[in-house]
Amino acid sequence: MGLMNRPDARAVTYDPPSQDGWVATRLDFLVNWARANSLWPMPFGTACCAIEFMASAASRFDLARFGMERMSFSPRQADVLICAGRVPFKLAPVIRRIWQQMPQPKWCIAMGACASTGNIFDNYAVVQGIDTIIPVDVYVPGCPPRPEGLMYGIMMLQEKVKRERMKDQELRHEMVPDPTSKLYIPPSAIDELSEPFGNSVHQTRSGL
Amino acid sequence: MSDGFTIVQTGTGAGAETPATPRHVTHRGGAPNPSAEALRAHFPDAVRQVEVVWGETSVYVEPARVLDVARWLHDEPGQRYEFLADVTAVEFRDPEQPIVVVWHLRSLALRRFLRLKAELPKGAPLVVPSVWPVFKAADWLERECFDMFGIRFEGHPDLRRILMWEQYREGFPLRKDFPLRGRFSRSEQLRQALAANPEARYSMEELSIADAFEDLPTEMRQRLASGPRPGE
Amino acid sequence: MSTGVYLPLLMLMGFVVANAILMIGVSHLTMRRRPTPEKQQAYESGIPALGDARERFSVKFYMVAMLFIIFDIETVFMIPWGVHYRQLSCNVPLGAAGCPSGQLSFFGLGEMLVFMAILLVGFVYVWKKGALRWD
Amino acid sequence: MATTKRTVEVALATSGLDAQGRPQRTPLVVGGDGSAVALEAPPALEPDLAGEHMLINIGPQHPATHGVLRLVLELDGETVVRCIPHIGYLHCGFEKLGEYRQYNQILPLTDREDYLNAPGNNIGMAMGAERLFGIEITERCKVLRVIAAELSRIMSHLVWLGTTCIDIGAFTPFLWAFQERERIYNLIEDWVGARLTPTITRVGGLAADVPDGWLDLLTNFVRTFPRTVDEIDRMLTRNAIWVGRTIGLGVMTPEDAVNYGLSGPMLRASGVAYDVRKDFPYYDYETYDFDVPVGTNGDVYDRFLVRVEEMRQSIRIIEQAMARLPDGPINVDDPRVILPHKHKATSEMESMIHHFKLVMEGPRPPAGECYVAMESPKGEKGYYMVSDGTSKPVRWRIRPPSFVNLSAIPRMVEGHLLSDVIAINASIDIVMGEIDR
Repeated sequence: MGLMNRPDARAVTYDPPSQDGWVATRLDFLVNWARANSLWPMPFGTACCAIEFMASAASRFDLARFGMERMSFSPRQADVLICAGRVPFKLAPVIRRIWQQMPQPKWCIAMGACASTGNIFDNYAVVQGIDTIIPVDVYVPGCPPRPEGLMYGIMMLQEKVKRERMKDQELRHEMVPDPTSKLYIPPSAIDELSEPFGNSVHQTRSGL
Repeated sequence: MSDGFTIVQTGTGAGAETPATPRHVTHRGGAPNPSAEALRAHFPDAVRQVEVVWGETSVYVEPARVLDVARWLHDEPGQRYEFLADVTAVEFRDPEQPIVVVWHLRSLALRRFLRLKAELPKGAPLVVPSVWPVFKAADWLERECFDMFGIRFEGHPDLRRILMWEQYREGFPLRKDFPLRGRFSRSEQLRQALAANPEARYSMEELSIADAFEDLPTEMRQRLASGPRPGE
Repeated sequence: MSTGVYLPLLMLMGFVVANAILMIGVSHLTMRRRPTPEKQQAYESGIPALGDARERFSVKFYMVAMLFIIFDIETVFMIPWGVHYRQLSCNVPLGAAGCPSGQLSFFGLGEMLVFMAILLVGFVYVWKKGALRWD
Repeated sequence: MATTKRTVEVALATSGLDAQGRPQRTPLVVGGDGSAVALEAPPALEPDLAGEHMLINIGPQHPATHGVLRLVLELDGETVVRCIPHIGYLHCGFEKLGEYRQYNQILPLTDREDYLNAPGNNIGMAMGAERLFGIEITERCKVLRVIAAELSRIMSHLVWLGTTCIDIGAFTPFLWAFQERERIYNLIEDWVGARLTPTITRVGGLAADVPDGWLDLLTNFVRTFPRTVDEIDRMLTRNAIWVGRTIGLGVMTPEDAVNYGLSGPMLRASGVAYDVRKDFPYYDYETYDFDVPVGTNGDVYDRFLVRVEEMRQSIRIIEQAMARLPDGPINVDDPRVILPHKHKATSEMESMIHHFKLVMEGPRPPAGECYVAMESPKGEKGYYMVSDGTSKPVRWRIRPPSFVNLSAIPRMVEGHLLSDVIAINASIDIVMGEIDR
């Protein structure tokens, strides 16, 4: 649900029983407004996207305008895990552990093509997208995404936060990985997600 | 606080070449590095062949004698190759060709560049003497070469995997028979990565340091005490 | 009248305590606890921590901490002394700010010097005993 | 053979088990002549007063490790007794990917490997490929590459300066440094279109020629940039906190520095004046007039001074390069490597064949190998390529300077305090992408 294709503002649906009362919506609005405008990022910066993340946090593309200049390097005070950069398999348990140690409510932005889908590193060493490890809310394309691209992703996340309702129960569930395989989505889904696509399908070795 | 070291200039040795941008380098048969002749004279049996490709001299050396050659090049006042730039290996595409271990050496005093090569036939176990006693720089370079190619360096103090995690099962990634996307399926790779048990993140040294040995679960303690050294 | 002076002080203390209790209490009541085994473990840069933090430290750290407390309280005593230094330096109990000429005495200063001398003896003793030696 | 503490240590840890089945370990220290000497308990304190050693992780996710480096430290109180670095947390198989790509496709890989010095890496890789093909590039391309390499050096030193200042506690230089970086980003963006991963070069030439008016922007940058360097210099060089935190830390003697394979500012700060641009020059660097800053104490403070001075020298080189920038083509007109011009490809038969072969197969160098080194901001960056005549290299090896520089960290860190570990680690200017490849 990007910013562009908002539902048609003129059409108004009015169905009192199914919607919350005045108090609940105002409380939701207050809580969501406070959360959306003070998301403390946990910059899980691994590679080139981390440098672009630092550039967007510096003075020209100021992240402070979104209330995000307070970088919390410990998961205990973090709201958003911004995975900036590629995640090799050796780092997979680390990012999984940090995500589990973040208190609810928490969101995740996969910044850059490497974090979203493994990018050009379709090989033995790199996780093909961190959504096979942790649930991701916003994917920011680009290699590295321009600071404006990251901010658009942040604005979409703020939009998502403002749309949450406290009463809907299945929002804040802790991810429970399967005890034996430690995967939180079925292996078939991981294989299908990590299927090579685009140029990396025909990475033939034999030099012509 | 020492009042500072004396500055070591480069190119001060006798016969040091004047620095100039190489122009029109011929493909084969340029002027060989004078050290190659000196090596052939000093180690007639160890030096097999000398070739000059794109202006760089490569000396093929007997694998067993690499440490003596390196020590001689390092200590000999006429050579003074004190800078080890790189230790790596090359595996060619056709299976018969042996794996070549390559050492890049520089003499800062004489401004010379030399490449030592040792051919390891594929049938025999891939073992080469480590040059770590002479060049401390070789420590991690050789560990990476072991991690990527499976070449064991004798005399290396702490030969463990350095880039992959120590319990990495899939083999040696840079070998030509290792598929690009790894041998296992993606979910299997992820499962192994996530399930790497805690002690995989700590080497034996650290466990002994932390005297945390009794904190570990009992079954892990037996495995650690009796199990094979990871990376063996 | 005398309690009037302290009323604002008590109100301030009350407000501070209430504020603290409110902040912790309300968030404690409204929060939904979702403990998971990983969340309970210690965070050590993403790696499972080994060994525990309550190791036995060398004694020199505690020595320095204790000595700091002693000499810090010494400076705390200097503050009220500094405020009333002028009264202490006059034989006559003073209403106004000035001290009538001729009545100047160094009782206040002497009193503090004695206090500091006593602590100086303690400091020299500690120094010679080697408690401050670090390596 | 001189055994050091690690050899004996590991052997002891694996074989010697004491009564309760716990590994027996007597801490050993490298003696003066390299022999292992048992470390007896410090005599001053009674044995039962000695504290136990603590093992902490400055792990992959840490604000001060400049990426995903993990240092396991054994601490006695605050002093570091032993440091065991673990790397590989950003290993993405670059060298394996290189064997599956043509030479022009490898260039984008070099952007992402050492992402602070992307233009510099592209130039190094292109230089290696051109040596493998035996091509001489045009004069204009040579001078433009020198300008791009020096701009990239300034960019990399600015990020190092910013992050090191944050590690040691000063935040404002980070913002000044990134403000200057944004101005260089604008220059490179006008030139090639991308900010951080520009892939400026192609085998045999450049991706694009410099747009007109670009040189005025560059002149403006070159005129105003030294002011910021002086500002940062004035703020830090005689700053009591900065000097107090950096002098005397992580000292490396010249012999050790060369033996451990250090290169670049790390080596020059220890007093060895080795600079690839001066000793094994490329692109006519011997005709440029610039000096190589060399320190004499080999500590963190000297590395800071060397890098700040290097930024000023880069400005001098850029000025001379702009003065001598000739006109003319930027690509060599060798059909084996560079695509022929559009209208020639559609009109002449021979150009069409070249066009087709280049697009389908990519350029194919003759069989051979070459090791090409360039002076990257971290040290001697080498590309060793072995080709067997096909369009994809048999082996594409990167000689990573910060990998070898970092391998000396146990030697530099042991004996210092915990907070010095952060300062020393920052002074090595490590980039994990290049270390783990």
